[in-house]
Amino acid sequence: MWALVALWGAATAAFFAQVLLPGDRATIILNIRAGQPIARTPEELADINAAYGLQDPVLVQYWHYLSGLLRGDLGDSYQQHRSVAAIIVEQLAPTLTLTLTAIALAWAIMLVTVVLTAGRPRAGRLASAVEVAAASTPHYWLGIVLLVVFALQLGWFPVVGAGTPAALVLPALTLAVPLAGFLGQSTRSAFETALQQPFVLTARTRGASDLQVRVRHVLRHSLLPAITLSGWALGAIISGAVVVEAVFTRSGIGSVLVTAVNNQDLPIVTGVVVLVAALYVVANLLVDLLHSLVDPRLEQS
Amino acid sequence: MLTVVGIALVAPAALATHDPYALDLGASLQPPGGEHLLGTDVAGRDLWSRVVWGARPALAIGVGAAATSLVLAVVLGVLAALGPRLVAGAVDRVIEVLFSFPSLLLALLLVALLGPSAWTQALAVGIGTAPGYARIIRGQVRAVRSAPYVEAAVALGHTRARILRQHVLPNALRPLVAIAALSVGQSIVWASSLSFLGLGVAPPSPEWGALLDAGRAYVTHAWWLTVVPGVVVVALALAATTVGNHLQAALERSEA
Amino acid sequence: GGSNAGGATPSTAGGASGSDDHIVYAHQQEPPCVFGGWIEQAYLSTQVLDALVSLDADHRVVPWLADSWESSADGLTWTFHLKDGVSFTDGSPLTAQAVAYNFDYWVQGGNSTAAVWLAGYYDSAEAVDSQTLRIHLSRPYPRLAETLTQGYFGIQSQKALTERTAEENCAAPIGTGAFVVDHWTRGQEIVLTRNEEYTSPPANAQHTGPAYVKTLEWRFVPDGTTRVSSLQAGEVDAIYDVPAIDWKGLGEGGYQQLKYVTPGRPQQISFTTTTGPFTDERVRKAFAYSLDRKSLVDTIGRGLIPYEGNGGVSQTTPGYSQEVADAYSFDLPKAEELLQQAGWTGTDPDGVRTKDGQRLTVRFPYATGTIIAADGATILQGVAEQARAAGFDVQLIPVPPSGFWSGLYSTAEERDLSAGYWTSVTAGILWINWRPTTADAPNHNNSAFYDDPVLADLITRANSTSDVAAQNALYAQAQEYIADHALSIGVYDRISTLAVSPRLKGVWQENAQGGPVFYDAHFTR
Amino acid sequence: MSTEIVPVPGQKNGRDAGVETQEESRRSALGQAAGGTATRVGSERGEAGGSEASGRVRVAGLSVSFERDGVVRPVVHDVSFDLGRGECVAIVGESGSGKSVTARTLVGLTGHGAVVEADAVELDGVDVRGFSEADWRRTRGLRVGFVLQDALVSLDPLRPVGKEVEESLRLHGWRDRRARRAKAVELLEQVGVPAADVRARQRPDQLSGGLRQRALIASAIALDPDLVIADEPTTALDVTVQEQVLALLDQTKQRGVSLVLISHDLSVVARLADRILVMRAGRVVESGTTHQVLTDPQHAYTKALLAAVPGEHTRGQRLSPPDEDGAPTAPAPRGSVRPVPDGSGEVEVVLEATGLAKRFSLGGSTTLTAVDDVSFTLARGRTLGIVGESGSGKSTTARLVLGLSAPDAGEVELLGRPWSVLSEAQRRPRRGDISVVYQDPLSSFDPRWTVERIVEDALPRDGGTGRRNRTERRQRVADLLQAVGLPEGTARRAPLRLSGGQRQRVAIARALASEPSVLVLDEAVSALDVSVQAQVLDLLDDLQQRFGLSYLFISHDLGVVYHVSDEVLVMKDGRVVERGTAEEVFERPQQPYTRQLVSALPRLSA
Ligand SMILES: Nc1ncnc2c1ncn2[C@@H]1O[C@H](COP(=O)(O)OP(=O)(O)OP(=O)(O)O)[C@@H](O)[C@H]1O
Ligand SMILES: Nc1ncnc2c1ncn2[C@@H]1O[C@H](COP(=O)(O)OP(=O)(O)OP(=O)(O)O)[C@@H](O)[C@H]1O
Ligand SMILES: [Mg+2]
Ligand SMILES: [Mg+2]
Repeated sequence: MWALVALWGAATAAFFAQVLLPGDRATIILNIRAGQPIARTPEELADINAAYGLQDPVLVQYWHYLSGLLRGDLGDSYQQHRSVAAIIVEQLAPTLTLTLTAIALAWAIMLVTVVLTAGRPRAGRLASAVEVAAASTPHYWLGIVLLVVFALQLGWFPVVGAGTPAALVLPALTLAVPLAGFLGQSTRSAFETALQQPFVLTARTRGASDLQVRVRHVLRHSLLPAITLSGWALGAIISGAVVVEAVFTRSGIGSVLVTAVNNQDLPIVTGVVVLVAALYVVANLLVDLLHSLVDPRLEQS
Repeated sequence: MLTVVGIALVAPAALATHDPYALDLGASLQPPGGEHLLGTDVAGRDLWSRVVWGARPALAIGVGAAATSLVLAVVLGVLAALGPRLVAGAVDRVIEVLFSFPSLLLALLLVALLGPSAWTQALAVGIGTAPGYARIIRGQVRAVRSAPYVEAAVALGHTRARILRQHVLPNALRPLVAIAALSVGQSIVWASSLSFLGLGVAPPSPEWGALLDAGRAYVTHAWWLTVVPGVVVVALALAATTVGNHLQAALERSEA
Repeated sequence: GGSNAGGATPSTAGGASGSDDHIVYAHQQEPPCVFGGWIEQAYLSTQVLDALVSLDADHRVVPWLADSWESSADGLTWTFHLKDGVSFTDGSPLTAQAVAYNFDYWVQGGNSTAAVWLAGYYDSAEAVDSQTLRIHLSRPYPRLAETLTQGYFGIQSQKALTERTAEENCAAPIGTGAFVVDHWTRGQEIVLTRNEEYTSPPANAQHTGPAYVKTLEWRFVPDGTTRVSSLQAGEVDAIYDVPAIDWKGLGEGGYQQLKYVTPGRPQQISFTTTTGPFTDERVRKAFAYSLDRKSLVDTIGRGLIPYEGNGGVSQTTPGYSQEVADAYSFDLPKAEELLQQAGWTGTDPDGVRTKDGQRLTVRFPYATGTIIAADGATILQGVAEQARAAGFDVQLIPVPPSGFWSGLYSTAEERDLSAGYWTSVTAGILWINWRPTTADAPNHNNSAFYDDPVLADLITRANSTSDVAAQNALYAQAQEYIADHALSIGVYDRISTLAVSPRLKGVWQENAQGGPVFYDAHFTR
Repeated sequence: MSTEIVPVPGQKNGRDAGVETQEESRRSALGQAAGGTATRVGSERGEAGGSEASGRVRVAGLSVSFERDGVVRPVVHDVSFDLGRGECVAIVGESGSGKSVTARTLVGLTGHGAVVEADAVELDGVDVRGFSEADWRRTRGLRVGFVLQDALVSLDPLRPVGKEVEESLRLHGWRDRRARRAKAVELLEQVGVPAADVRARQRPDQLSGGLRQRALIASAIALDPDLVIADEPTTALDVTVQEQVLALLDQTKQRGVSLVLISHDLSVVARLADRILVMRAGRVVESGTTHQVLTDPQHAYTKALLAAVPGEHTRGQRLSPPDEDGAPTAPAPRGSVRPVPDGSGEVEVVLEATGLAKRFSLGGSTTLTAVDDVSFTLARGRTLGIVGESGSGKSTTARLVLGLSAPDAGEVELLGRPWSVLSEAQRRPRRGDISVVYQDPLSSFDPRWTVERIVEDALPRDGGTGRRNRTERRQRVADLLQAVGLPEGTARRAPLRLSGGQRQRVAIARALASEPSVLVLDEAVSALDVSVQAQVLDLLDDLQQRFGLSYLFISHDLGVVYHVSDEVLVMKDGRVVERGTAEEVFERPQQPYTRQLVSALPRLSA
């Protein structure tokens, strides 16, 4: 239920934010089609206004938009002459692939470092500092550095090689490293708390080794914050993806969004917002599911 | 590190060796060393001096964004946790909607509305990061609200307002100090991402994000233009985070 | 860089894709449609659509879909004789009827840029017979043929235009061209395949028959460094828009370099003449004198970007005046003197000149990411910095694309300076940029807001003069007029550059707008 | 033999290279020892020994200190003891005396930063001082079972208890999952877990404390070790459950397993131990057979410890020696019937509950009746004890009485006037008449506040806020702190830095600040050590005498309730199952449930 409210809220916010933007939308549509930023005469604009109903009162436009949304119709792009749904469906796959790979990579990095270093005085402090640094690294900077070092200088990965798995490595790593820093930070503190728990000692008295205890007992107790964060990360894909897609010249929702905002292609913008809101809903469901899998106690409450 | 930043903020002229804006067309793209400590950009401007002068706008954005974000977060978080049922419910939804709204889109829209500037950046980053903090604060307030010491205060016969003022708010907002420091660092990182997308401060301002963006075109020829501002941004974010952690630890110790 | 210079490694049999039939080309910007009024679209259209005529390297109009053409004595009627036996790729034949339909389609909203070029001249088009097209003009337009060589005038199948959806015509217009749009992966690439039945290359092409390569992968790689790197890594065979900083290195690395200086309006700065400090001609001149434009452009342009002093047209435009280009060379004392004369006598603590307590602040909005690229932005920063020495406080205002397209900062009240270019095959661009605004026809392209009958008269007369030398003389006079009144000063020329792998031969730039042509391209062993 | 360092797992204590070589030789000695489940190392094989052949455990001159940030803090000094097969040695002593540290050292898990020195630490004659981590892993669980303190949190809360029991098996070579599972269920049955196959699939939070403790024991004895170390196996358990656990350990002992039993409560270990070690501040102050120690304690500390156990025999007596902790010297021992300070001889009812009921919704339509038709009266200057097992509704009753939650039925009257029916605003001015002390004082204090602020906050508000008023209030706080026997400097300290007993005193001072008539004490002494508990109970008694307070005293500890109460309510499943004077209830219980409870009451006897 709240999911629907969130969807509606996000869509509405996006719609009105766009409507508030300066400039006449019909003019913009024409200007972009012509590549010249100039004022237009009413005759020039009449066709466009009629085609997209831009002269209707805002509330009427909003109503059209909402009722379209209810029918699952996100409208047509002003510039691409295509349905927004088609554009999104087409661009979602590369972005999702990127994000999911990045989350998986981040988890792998985080798990290894946390399990091996948490609670150890020197290694732990060092790893923690590295995590903070990683978490504070801007995506695009990391991306550029990775691109220059591994693609340009060393030539290990393709520079643009769209679509190939090898081309996914650097972009995913770019998103993964800061995320791993975040995940590591929150997991580490939970991990260290869990390490202090009496049941850890119990396991040790049974003859479990330190590593066994860390992997089999402690880890599970420290996963909840990281899962929550990952849910957020899944939803926050757009912001990260925009940058990474720009640096690595990948297609995807991020670049579609930037172009659409630049072009004031309202149907696309609102469509993407609805999509992201929907992703959040899905991510939240997944997070809840994982939470109760990791901590069955949560299921009852 | 912090002293250098401090000086750069108060008296950049003391640290800078050159005018950060002065062109020196004869000294285009000089590598670090010699007259130019950290090299020059394509127009021959001294990078070190630009980085020094850039600390002010960069930090202004960081602090401005952190302040915006925290004020918003406190208002939303406290309302969502303590407001009358209807209000709390509504604010709760607002937080979730904001949270699910792509923050970058928000920034794009704000920039489109207000034009690119330091203020826009601070506002965009502030609003973008507020929902996350609002959630933390909401959780804190809720946790504190049901803490045994709050019940103890009820049992002592204190009024709601007094309990709120004496116990709930101070304790719930205590982690804010640390969060604030963290958020300054994160905001700078965020803001520099916006600059990268061309939504930043107007050039020729030496704001760090803008420097980074400008250096990108020369990354294979003049690495220093990318590496230096990048390292500076990371270092400052790191410093802010470390300060935040220490503050938090100090707070906890003062309790213990 | 340049490690892969000297050609492909043995494992690479052909192009970047590893095949001899496949070219991978990295372009900078992705347009919303293949056909349209933006130059990015013209570049793409040229691969898919043939135009009536083409421009050769000597700036002569040569046959393409039209074998020959002539204009009537009064200049009001143009007749084009179309090639025989040409078919659109949807099977429908190329007829005069179809071409006439295209003309009407353009002016009725199908292509707003084409419409701008024809506006005021075009009256109607008729098919005399199946292969003879007649265009009726309302006024003489001696340079019509040159104009029609631009990519905006690619001929599409009438059948496709009338029967298919806007979406289909946007993504894959149907022409008679050497390539056909196979598919478009948005955000990534457009894949074009060879038109096996191709019979209508322009007269300035190097061969006849179908193109040499089977497929052309037109990738979109916005970042310059990435484009260069992918070329060096052998991932692509050719790139567009080489960053100035990389130009020299690529040349030394053995890559073929193609550079085309676009005719038309150069990247120039126009003064707002109706309001603000630049209403005073002396202040405009002072600004011009305060700048050392040449060293700025030479340094930042790294020898690739040509300095352009002429604010009217670029050096490759017919009728270009070198004299105008040489005016206003850097002279700071003169600038200061002029400002003094204009009453800007005071100086505030920041070194900004004042007059009656008012600072000499000028607003300079420019469109980031669209009209002004990274190099351009740096040059503008240099301009601002140089003008500061004379006491100008230049406030650069980057305008994001959404604001730019919506016409933000487009009025005289909002700006004192503006920058921009406009590609054109003829100096006729002057008419578009300087035509005065009239009550029934406002000219929003007049970026200096300068309505002057003398200048307008010069340009109109030039436009209607069919003798080329006489026409060019009139155009030169117009440029001088612009310079004399310091209405606009040139900064640098817009260029179109290509870097091509040493193994890929036969790539050339068409001469109307500098777009790459892959019809003759082929790999060598 | 010179003292050496026993390597502590988790940190390599490579102080000298000698340790390494030592380790090598130990490993080879233990190679045989840990060879397989079937072979056990007899003492005769213990090459490194030089010990008595029959000894299961030999500890001699054990000292442990902890090093942190360069500061070395000794916590155990020169502890020595021997333990034979099938024997039980009990280590008793107050909190922090080093019992757990000693026990953990026996399995090489002393802790981070521990420096262990000993003349001998032998298990079955094998010197463990040079054990490598691998040696230890083969020892733990297999040869030594360990039941940790804090039974309630010593099982992984996210895993079914069956899995926890299985883990012991898995770690020691049981590869077959099915066999492991079957064995785990069998073990749970063995320790008396009913419906073991169902329980095995449940997580600790779904089990009662007693079941959790048993599961923990099951995992400790899974591989039939020769030695079981049980650290406080019965704290936080209801008496009945405590009795069952002790019986279980007794069975284990009967099977020939040696037992190290740790407790702070002499009465608990009395049942099982053959010998008792009394520790204080890291040293053994007294040791001997159980009989010796209980009947003829030599050391003053042992005597005090014995005296501090509340129960039947202590009624009307002080529990703690008068000089402890600066507590005010007690009045003379009092008689079993207390004087009513009123003096009129008439009983004044200060608190009356009639037909209280409280239901909780458990989600959906299921409700839980936590309190059901509870009625009682409390007279001025008297103590009403409420006992009952966990979850019987004691705390819920307390909250109803305090007006912190509204009853679904019934009514509470305070000082003869309606109380529970009032609105919170109406109640507020009268809240000073009743106050509360909880089990965990710390969480009931605002963490930012000093003791002074905490107590001052509870003082009744009176008009002016001038400076004079301020100093007066300060003085009042100082008086209160003094009244509860807190040393002078306490006022400015943060509660976190106080000991448990001191904290509880602060809580009591705060409760007294409003000069209440009724004090509700919900498990107010349950978290305290016997000796500290004794002090607090004495203090409460003093205060009652001085101020004529009435106590509603809630505890699951029968001994404590017996000690303090004039009248007693026994609760079960939200209902009062028995009521009467303390003597009636404890000496002549009528209900079977009460009888069962009382029979489990530990008594001091050898
Ligand atoms: N890992 C450790 N690091 C530092 N000090 C410790 C550590 N473990 C125990 N101590 C200290 O050693 C002393 C003895 O602790 P121990 O746990 O043995 O007490 P105990 O007798 O078991 O008390 P209790 O009855 O409260 O369990 C205490 O002062 C304690 O603070
Ligand atoms: N707020 C609540 N919501 C739901 N159930 C509750 C709530 N408070 C108490 N209960 C339930 O009511 C019953 C009685 O709880 P109560 O805390 O009064 O028991 P108790 O006798 O104090 O037990 P203990 O000795 O463990 O403290 C328990 O089953 C408990 O789970
Ligand atoms: Mg202990
Ligand atoms: Mg309770």
